[in-house]
Amino acid sequence: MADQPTAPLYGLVAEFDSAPELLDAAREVTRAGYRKTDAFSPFPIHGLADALDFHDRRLSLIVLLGGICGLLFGYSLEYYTQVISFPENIGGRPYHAWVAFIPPAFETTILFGAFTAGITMLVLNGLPSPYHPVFNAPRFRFASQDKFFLAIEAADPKFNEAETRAFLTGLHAREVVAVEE
Amino acid sequence: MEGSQYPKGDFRAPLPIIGPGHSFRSITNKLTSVVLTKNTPKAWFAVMAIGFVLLNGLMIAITYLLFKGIGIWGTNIPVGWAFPIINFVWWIGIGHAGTLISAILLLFKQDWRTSINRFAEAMTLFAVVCAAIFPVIHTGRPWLAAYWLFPYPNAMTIWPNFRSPLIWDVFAVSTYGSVSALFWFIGLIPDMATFRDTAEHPLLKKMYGVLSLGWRGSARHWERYEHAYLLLAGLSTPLVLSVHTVVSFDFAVGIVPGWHATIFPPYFVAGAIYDGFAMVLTLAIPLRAMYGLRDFITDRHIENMAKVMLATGLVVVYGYSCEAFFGWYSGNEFERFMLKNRMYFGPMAWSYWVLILCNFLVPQIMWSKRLRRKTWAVFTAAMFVNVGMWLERFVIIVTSLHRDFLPSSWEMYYPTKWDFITLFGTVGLFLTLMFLFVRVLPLISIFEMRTLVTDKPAAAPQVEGH
Amino acid sequence: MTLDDIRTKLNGLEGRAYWRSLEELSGTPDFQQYLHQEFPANAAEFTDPAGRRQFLKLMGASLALAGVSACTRQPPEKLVPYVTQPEEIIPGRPLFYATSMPIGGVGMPLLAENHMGRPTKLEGNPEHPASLGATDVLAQASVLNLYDPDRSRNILNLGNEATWPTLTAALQTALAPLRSAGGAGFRILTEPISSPTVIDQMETLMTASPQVKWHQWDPVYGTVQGGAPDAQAIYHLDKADVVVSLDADFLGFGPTAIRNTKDFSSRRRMGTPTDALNRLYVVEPSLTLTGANADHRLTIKARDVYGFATALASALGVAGVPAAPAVSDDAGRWIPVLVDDLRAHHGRAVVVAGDHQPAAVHALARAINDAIGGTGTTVVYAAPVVATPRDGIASLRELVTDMNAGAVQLLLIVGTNPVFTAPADLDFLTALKKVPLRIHLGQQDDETGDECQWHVPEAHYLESWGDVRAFDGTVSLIQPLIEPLYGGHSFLEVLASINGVGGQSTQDLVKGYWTKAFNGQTKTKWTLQDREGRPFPTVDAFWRQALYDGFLASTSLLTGAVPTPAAPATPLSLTPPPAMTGLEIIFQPDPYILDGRNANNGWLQETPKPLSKVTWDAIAYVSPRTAERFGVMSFQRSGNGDLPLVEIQYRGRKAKMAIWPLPGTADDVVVVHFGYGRTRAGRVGTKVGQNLFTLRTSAAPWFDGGVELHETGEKYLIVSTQNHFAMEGRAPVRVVEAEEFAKNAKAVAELGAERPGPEVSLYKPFEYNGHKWGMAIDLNACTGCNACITACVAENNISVVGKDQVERTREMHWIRIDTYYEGDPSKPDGVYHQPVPCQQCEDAPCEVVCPVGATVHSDEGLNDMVYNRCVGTRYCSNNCPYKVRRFNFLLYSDFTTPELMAQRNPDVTIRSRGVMEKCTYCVQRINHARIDSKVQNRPIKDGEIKTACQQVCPADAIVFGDLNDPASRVVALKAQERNYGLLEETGTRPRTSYLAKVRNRNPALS
Amino acid sequence: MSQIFPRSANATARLTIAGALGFVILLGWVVWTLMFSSWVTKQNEVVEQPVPFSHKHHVSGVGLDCRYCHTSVENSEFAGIPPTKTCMNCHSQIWTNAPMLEPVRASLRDNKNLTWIRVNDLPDFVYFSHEIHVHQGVGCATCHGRVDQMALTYQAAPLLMGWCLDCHRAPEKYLRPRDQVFNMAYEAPANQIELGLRLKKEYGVADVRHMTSCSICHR
Repeated sequence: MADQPTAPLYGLVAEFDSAPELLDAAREVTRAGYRKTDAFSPFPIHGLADALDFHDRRLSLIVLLGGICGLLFGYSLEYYTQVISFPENIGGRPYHAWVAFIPPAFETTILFGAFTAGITMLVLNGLPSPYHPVFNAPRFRFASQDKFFLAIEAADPKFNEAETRAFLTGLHAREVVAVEE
Repeated sequence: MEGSQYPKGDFRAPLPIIGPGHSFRSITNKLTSVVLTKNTPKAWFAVMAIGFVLLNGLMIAITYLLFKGIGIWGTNIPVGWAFPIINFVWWIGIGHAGTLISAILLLFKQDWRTSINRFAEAMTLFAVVCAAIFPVIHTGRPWLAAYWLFPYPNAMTIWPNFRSPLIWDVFAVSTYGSVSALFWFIGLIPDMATFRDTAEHPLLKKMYGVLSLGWRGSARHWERYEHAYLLLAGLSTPLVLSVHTVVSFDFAVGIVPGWHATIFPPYFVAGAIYDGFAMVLTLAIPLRAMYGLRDFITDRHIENMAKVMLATGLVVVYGYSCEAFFGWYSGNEFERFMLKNRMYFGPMAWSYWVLILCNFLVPQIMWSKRLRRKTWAVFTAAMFVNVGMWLERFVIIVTSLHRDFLPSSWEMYYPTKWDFITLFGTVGLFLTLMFLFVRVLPLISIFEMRTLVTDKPAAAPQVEGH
Repeated sequence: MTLDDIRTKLNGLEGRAYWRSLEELSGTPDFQQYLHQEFPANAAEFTDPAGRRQFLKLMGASLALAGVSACTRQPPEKLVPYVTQPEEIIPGRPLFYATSMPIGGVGMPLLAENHMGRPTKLEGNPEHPASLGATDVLAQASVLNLYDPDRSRNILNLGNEATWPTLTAALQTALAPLRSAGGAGFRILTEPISSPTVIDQMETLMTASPQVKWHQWDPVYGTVQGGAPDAQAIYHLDKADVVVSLDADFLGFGPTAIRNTKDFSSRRRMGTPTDALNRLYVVEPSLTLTGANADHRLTIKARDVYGFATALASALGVAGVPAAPAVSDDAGRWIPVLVDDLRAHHGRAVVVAGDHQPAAVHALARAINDAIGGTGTTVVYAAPVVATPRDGIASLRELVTDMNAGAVQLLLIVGTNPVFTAPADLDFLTALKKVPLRIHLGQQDDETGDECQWHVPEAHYLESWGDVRAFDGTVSLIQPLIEPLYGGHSFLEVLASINGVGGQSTQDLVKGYWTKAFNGQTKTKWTLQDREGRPFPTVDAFWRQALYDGFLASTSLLTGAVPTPAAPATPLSLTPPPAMTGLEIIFQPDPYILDGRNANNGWLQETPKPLSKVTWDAIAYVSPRTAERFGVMSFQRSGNGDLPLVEIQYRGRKAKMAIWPLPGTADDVVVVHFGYGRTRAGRVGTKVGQNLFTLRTSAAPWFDGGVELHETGEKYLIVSTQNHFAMEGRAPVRVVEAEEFAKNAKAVAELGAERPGPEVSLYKPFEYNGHKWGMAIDLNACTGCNACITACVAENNISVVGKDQVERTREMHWIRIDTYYEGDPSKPDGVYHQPVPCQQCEDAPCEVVCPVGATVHSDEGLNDMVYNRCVGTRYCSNNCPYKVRRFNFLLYSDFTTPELMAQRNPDVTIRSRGVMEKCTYCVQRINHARIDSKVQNRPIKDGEIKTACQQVCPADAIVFGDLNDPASRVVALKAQERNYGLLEETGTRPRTSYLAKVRNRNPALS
Repeated sequence: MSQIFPRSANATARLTIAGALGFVILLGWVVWTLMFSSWVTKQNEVVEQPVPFSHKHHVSGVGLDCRYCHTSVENSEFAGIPPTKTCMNCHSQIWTNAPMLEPVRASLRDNKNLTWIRVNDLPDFVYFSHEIHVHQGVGCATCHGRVDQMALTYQAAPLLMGWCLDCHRAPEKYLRPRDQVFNMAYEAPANQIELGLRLKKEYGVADVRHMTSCSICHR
């Protein structure tokens, strides 16, 4: 495809054949000071995020909070319905039969926790995003099969099409293409 | 069924969890072709047909039920619960293996799980669907039970009774169902992307494109993805244990001799996994033959599952012995009589001994490595376990109820044809859903399989997080 | 067609007219279609019984079908007020009227509960000596006969509708020629009759035309074998310390049973362990309720009872007793013991002879009673209350002979159904066909009605005026509670029109007779005084009192003076019954269906027969040992199933019947029950069970030898509500010996596992500061008569489920009577009855497990069952150790038959499909009493609230009350050493408790 | 590779999700409001009667007491609907040939019941007793509203179980002196709660545990 993009430039996308090559390239790119970068692989690659200097551990905390909310919701629901709203003598058990209240509260904890985990993950990843510039890379469909890609965005302060392209090619990229927005 | 993958005589040889000489490409092609291929195997149609016929049986049975009332079943007054609840517990149990494989084995870093977890999870999902039918239709007034069982603010200002194990069930089962579905879908996302990118037909592309949520395999995404996946696994593990514990409470909380036993929770959970693995095998063995997946679902998998089955089976048998011991040691006349009636002179004692045959004696063949590696042997054992675990619930529910405290109310229980149509109907529903799944979604997690590819320079990265 | 169409069609119609037109309407196709589309689908919805109840409350027929269609919006409901409201009626409040149920010619005194013109429930008349407030199964169920949709509705002439005038005209024209011949050729065949007014009318008729003959036939009550006793014995069992029964089921069967049970059980109820009990010896061929309550029971063939009686009589030194035939060893051991016991209790003992035994045995019994000083104290002999002829067999035989001889021109058959019930050898039907004009008056157009040119619907006793005498002679009045639903006419009406006084209403006739009686102008001279024995000032005062009480107190032989009947001949001159050989057959009426007259009564069909608990069928009892010959090994079954059909060959006649091994039946005896196998009974009773009248002969209507049993290899499904009769070493019924108990008061407590104290519970028990309802059931008093079951059915709108549902053990009775046998089945050591209603546990296992909270505790400790919240998981039933909960597996309640709806108790919700139900301690009665007490600003009196089962119980075995009222009877009972909780070791803390059974055995026999 | 979806797809996707959530919530809200809506409860709905009877005229105008027609309100669960006779007591004298009253006259003439439509209609598994409520100081107007102001009668209260419980849980909010029960114009005093508690004591109105027991209303 044409090297001279017509539309505004999203960035350069380099293709690699193997996970290790991608990993090295990613390290180099980061060392070179590029920040607006991303790597794409058909399966999770150990250390790739580090290589891109990306760290995000917020998920655990959010899920914990979700779980706690679930617990509170479950138990207060039980307490309200059985003790406050309509207390009834059921088989001589006390209104606040806390022993019996444990299982449902436990289940709500899990429920809230799990869904927090799933949804938060998607939100943080900005999914769903059916359209993304990187899809414009001609061979990008292989990113979900057996090829590995590295992208440097035009928005990156250090980005200069010519230099960056040279730099990437230097990293034994199988091919480097410019991708438009 | 099929010849062994091992050099003759050498049973020490370490077994691969993936056939030799596989590349990312080959895995991708192989697994996507299962779905995207033009020619579906004849066997698929055959199974589908059976499933569909049975499913229609279920529909008819339920319609008739709603019209006439549950009197069409064999349930009566001493035996207020029978087939419906047996089926419910059986299906829920079957579901457990899926979660176990995808969650617990994940936490234990058992990488052989990767090629079976996907359809095991699907199995969980569909088993829960089948199970969830029963608590509703077994009630006298399903059209009310369907929503009165949930706490929602209403004009009567009345609420469900949270002291009742059935309400615990409602919470446990609905949580289990939805969390399993979530777990399953999250797992599917990257493979949906693969499908999106490999499918030719534009419509398929779009369809899988929507399902993939625009997944692009970004390193940042993978990072959070694995993190979330791990958390889900961590949450599902206590969940799956709690679900069958709660189910066992349905009985353990009752005062009926034969129900009122403290061993029930662990014993039920073990039973569930036992049955679950049996069902996974029942599905895996034909499936891998049908689609020639022996490279991915290797004899190693079969053997490992056989081992798990054996282990959990022994736990279950331990449960039986505990029941017997408690009954005897309690010195309680009702408990003791329950045992005698169940094992010795009761009119339904036969069911207990068939159960022992299916769940205890037959599976012992799995001790032999030779037989463990004979697919037909494993398959047969699994079938016995499936039946045995159903019978276990029959024994617990029916034989305990039909002779409880007052001899004057001792009666017999006989199922009607509608009981059977409903039971096999759900089997039909299960098969239908399962094979539809196989036809439209990747039955083996492709992206995880890629991590198993060993013939690459770099060591295969692990799925687990850091 | 829609609800409104139906309503408009029925609008404004009342009573008879309404039913008629609904009947016609329901014939029309679109009505059928309407029912089809509306009912099956929506019957499940609860808005439905709704419609029922309002309809009932306001007797607006149109409401019967209201509120059927179920949706979020309630359909409009209509209110149909009176045009002119009767003064006595307060809308929504029931009224009670005293009346009386004639059965076998004898009156059963009743109070009838009337809701806005609909009799819904019958109670015993507490003032009446023959009832003292109790009733029996038959009386309870008789209200359903009133509404029986299959009762005949039209006068039929050769099958065509006719009218009352045409009938009377036809009757008169037929009578005219006969009258000239002094009535020769005119015969009247009735049931036994004791009604003074009717008898008076008959006398008028027969004096006018002396050739008229009056025959009486009743296969159950009016039939004797070997001659009728010349005097009727009236027992004072409350005065008897020792009671000996010679094949007499005086506690279990017949209109006398209620008072007998009252008196007998008054001597079984203990206060302290040392209280004295009476002692009951029973000699009988097969187990009866009386036998089941015996302290000692001797099983001998019916034919040997005479021998036993003679042996006993001569051992007691009665003069002129014929030489006693040899008696069995057991009997041999008994005689001396009995003699000692009877002598030891001179004047406080009584011997009771069975109704089915020949006159000779009655004479012997009477002689013995004279000898042991019973006569005059524990028993009085009086002229029978039923008009002659009392020997139905003889009377019927005479009629048949005359009919065959062509001597009968006009036959009027009243009530009875001889075509079905007459002895087989008389071949009544052939004879009947020879009568030129046959008129049948009956509630059903039955087998006999079918064979008569004229059929006249007979009015139910709740629809007609009349009078009747109770077994003790008390004259009791019958007053109608409702216009004849189906336009029935009473015998009195027919008789009046024959006597040419048809112009008068039956009310006038009855009142007229008693006015004459008051003025002493009647043939029989009556002593008419008020309860204090003072004469009435005026006839009006007398009549008002009589109607209010429902009876004439001064006419009772129990309380009033007894006309001494002819003393028996001394020395005794007896005609010994003919000797019998071979296998013995004993004929019994079905306890509830009787001769088949109740075959269409679902309540009675489903009431378990005593002892065997079989429903919906007639069976043949044999001893377990005899049964083994036919492959029935044990009298226990693991569940309902097929039993072998045997062929009974007797005097060249054959019949097939399923055999049931009943413990305590003599070997080589087969007890068959007749009454089933009706061909024209109605939707419920037609073609149910086997007809045994085909075997019964006039020579030996009750028992005979020379019968043969043959295997047929065929099987027949027999369903019973209990299949396991052994206690399996558990002690649901706790039994102690009087001697032992007197020594050790703790004997009862020691029988069960120890009762867990409050400390076993994690939680501190709830406190009940207001009322605290509880119940105590005295197993020593309970005779197992089943009256409580039927009373509960009537009070609580309990549905009938039918044979196939009972087979699946889905019967709906809220209270059941468990029966357990002890010892060798062929010679049971003890038979125990235990009524089991909901135990109303304080720590109720059922409540905890209900997911929707449809069963919860009230603050008065009731285990409330909220039908409209129930979704039907049946978890509660599984967790109920007493299995007293009942489930509507299908749509059991009848939402389509308005006649049956009219019977329902408006204060109890009608349960629909898919909901659980159970005993509520009659919470509707509790609530009414509570409201009344609040409105009147007074506490609820002890005994003010009676549960239906308690109110009906002739043994006063059930006592309900407030456990927080230290003065209440129930508290006193629960304080007894005999008190124990059923399965209390399970920690359910039941509110219902039981008082253990104490047996007063004679050491000399044990 | 070419894009499968247009740029706008991202926005569309998120909107779809939001929309779905919104729809579910909306649905819930609709059902909820329906549950209490007067469409379901029939509150404030005037029902057509065979005779357009005006309580306003008879009570406020003529000044009849409730009990003149609803005779059994004090001593039966059922308040009672007047028999035709009661109407004709007066209407045989006045308005003797008002066409409006023809059905009434017809009823008496040919002894044919009048058929009214029930206005305050409880589900029939509910056992309500006028007797006890009237006796314990629950005014007619408390449940039936100002019937004396109703030209045509309608159901004033929702008659939902929650509505019943509101009073059964705290009767003091509504109790009035017995002599005021039939006073339609009665105004609750400022110290209603205080008064209510006093009357509750005086009339022996049971505690909340008793009043919320199921078997009080359902049998």
